[in-house]
Amino acid sequence: MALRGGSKTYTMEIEETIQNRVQARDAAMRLLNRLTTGAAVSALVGVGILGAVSAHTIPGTAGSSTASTATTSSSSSTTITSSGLQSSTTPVTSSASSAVAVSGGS
Amino acid sequence: MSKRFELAVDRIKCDGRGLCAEILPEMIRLDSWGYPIIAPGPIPEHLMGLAQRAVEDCPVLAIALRRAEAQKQKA
Amino acid sequence: MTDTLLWYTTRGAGAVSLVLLSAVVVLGILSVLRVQSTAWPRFLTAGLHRNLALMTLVFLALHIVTAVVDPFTHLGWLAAVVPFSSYYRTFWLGLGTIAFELLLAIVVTSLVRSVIGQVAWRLVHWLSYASWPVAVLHGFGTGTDAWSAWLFALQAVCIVAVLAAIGYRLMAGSRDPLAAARSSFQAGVDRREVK
Amino acid sequence: MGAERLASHVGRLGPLPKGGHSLVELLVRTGLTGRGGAAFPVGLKWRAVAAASRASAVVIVNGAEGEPHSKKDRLLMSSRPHLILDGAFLGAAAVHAKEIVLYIGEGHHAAMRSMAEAVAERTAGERRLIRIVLAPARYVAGESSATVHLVDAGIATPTTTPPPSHQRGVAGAATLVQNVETLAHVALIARTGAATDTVLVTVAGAVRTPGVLEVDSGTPVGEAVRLAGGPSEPARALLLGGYFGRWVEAADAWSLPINPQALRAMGLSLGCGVLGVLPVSQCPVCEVAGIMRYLASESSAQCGPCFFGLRALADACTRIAERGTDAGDLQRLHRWSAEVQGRGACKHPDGAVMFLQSALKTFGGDFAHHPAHLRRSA
Repeated sequence: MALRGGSKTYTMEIEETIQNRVQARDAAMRLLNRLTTGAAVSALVGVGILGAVSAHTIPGTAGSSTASTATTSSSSSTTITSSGLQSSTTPVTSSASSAVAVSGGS
Repeated sequence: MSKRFELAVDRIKCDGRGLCAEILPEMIRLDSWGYPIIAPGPIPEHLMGLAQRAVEDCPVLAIALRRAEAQKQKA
Repeated sequence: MTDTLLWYTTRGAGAVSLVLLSAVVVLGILSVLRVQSTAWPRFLTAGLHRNLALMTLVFLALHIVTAVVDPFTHLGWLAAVVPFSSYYRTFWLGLGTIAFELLLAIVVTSLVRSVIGQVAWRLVHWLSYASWPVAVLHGFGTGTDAWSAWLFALQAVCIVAVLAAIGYRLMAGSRDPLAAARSSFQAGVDRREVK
Repeated sequence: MGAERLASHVGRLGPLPKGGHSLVELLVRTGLTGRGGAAFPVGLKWRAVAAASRASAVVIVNGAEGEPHSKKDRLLMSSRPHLILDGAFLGAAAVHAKEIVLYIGEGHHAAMRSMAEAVAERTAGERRLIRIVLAPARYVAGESSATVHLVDAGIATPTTTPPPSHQRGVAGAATLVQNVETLAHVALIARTGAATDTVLVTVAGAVRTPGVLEVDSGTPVGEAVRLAGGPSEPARALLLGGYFGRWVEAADAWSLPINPQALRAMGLSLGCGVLGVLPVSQCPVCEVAGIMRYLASESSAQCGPCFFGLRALADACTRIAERGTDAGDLQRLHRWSAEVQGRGACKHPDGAVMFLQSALKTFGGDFAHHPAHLRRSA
């Protein structure tokens, strides 16, 4: 008899918690979608921002003309490793650009 | 009728991660120790999507869909 | 003009991919640790882990495609597939290729996990611990000039996050509540050597 | 009471008859059921293995006998080894097996020796088929998927079913796992063409001369207890079928027929043939608590519901035994036993839970009004 009564209240408990758990599931599913969309948007924005930062920190700064001349000059001499060429110019601008980096990052 | 499925748990693989019960509370609850208790019978049509999700999301591949008919023949 | 845009996109997408990949690794570890709360069920961790992993592939694709078509670097498609085959920064770029291919293997096996089985999937998934550091190294090596300061800051954050997660995992031990009892029982009924 | 030699075995019963397909149909007709505990119809099992065999089946002769009170399998192995081997060869022929594995409990030394000697007396062709494997002395080691797992991988733990062993067993081949007593019955049925009319039982507990008896099928339980010297003190209840069996009040128990089919029709089971007599001097609650503790400790810890569920049930039983009845614990016993049922890869949790449920039914009053004490079996 204890069993009858016990199991009955127990099933009622279950019915109630199912409702709560369904709601929790739906909320979490919505959260998952929002977080995923949010991540996608911020990643796209991130590409833009970081691309821009990268443009600013390129030696000789933002001027796209300078950058494109750099490309043409290097493409004419492919055998020379361009990394060596670029790194030699860094010391001049590095301290200034890292300051930009810090402010941009915050 | 022939497309009715039910959920089957591989009890040895199952290590009580509980994702299935979170995803499909309509049919799955956890016992006092965190292991799933599956409601008997075929999965209602409107829950099939979630059931599939529960199967795919199991971190240890311990839960599967199987034809409800096959079970009936056995029993 | 388009050349430089490509170049910037390559770098931006690369950095974003690294952040995403780190997030994926951290989420994967949190999954194993069974982290949860009422508002944050475990399937949310798993779902985010999967969604961000797929997203990482998309941004990596952007990173690679823009790098390959960029006339400045003269990479060619071969370099994107075969590690250490580029003239441009052979070693560091090769690392990127390796990291990408490992990641690809991890994602593809995850998509067909039910076909290849849990054991094979898990073996391949352990490669995450190889793919991520290789990707970080690739970032260090190819990050040019002052940009590297930016990248460095970003990478530092990623590295701290992932190392913290790994440390937490190592400290936590196995989260399978049956593991200890199971292995001690099996030790008692293991007759492999007698056979 | 040594082991019967081949010559006297053949002299007594005649040579091994041809079996094959007609024997399978004969077994189906006689309705012989397995004597290891599960009471699965033998003919149907053989038919299934034969169908899945592709001439590469394996026969496992199950002499693990992990049931704590059962002694009949080891007695049969140490006294009538050739009868068992006959059954095994008939089985191998019927299911087109390429191998016979004698799976013997590693503690059953006399049985082991007897079987090995009997094998040595057989022809070279027969000997080539046979391999002897020792079973760890654990309760689940005799479970059919565990026997297959030991032969296959060297670990006697149950594996996930389906597929059942008779479809995919040793090395993926169809495997016939059959208890030794069952095979002995087969050897007799093959010779006579009729159902056997005896049953082996182990009478244990509060009787004067506990031990193994061969009784005519249908003999009342009370008669078997009398043959075992009668109760050594007034009996309270009978545990029919071992630890996976059912409790029956002594007053109702004595008239029960020792016949697998008849008992099954009454919702009972002869199981592995253990008749355990519980005396009035012993507290049933404490006895049940002790057995539940044992069954919990014999879970192979592969399935959570079995490992944690049986442990929690044993804990609750022990609490009632030690500290007296608690309404909450009693309710938990009912709820958890319903929850655990059917949620293991093998039938271990089911067996334990059915044992407990039968105890709760038979000793309902004792569980409801248990004083605080714990009397282990004296």
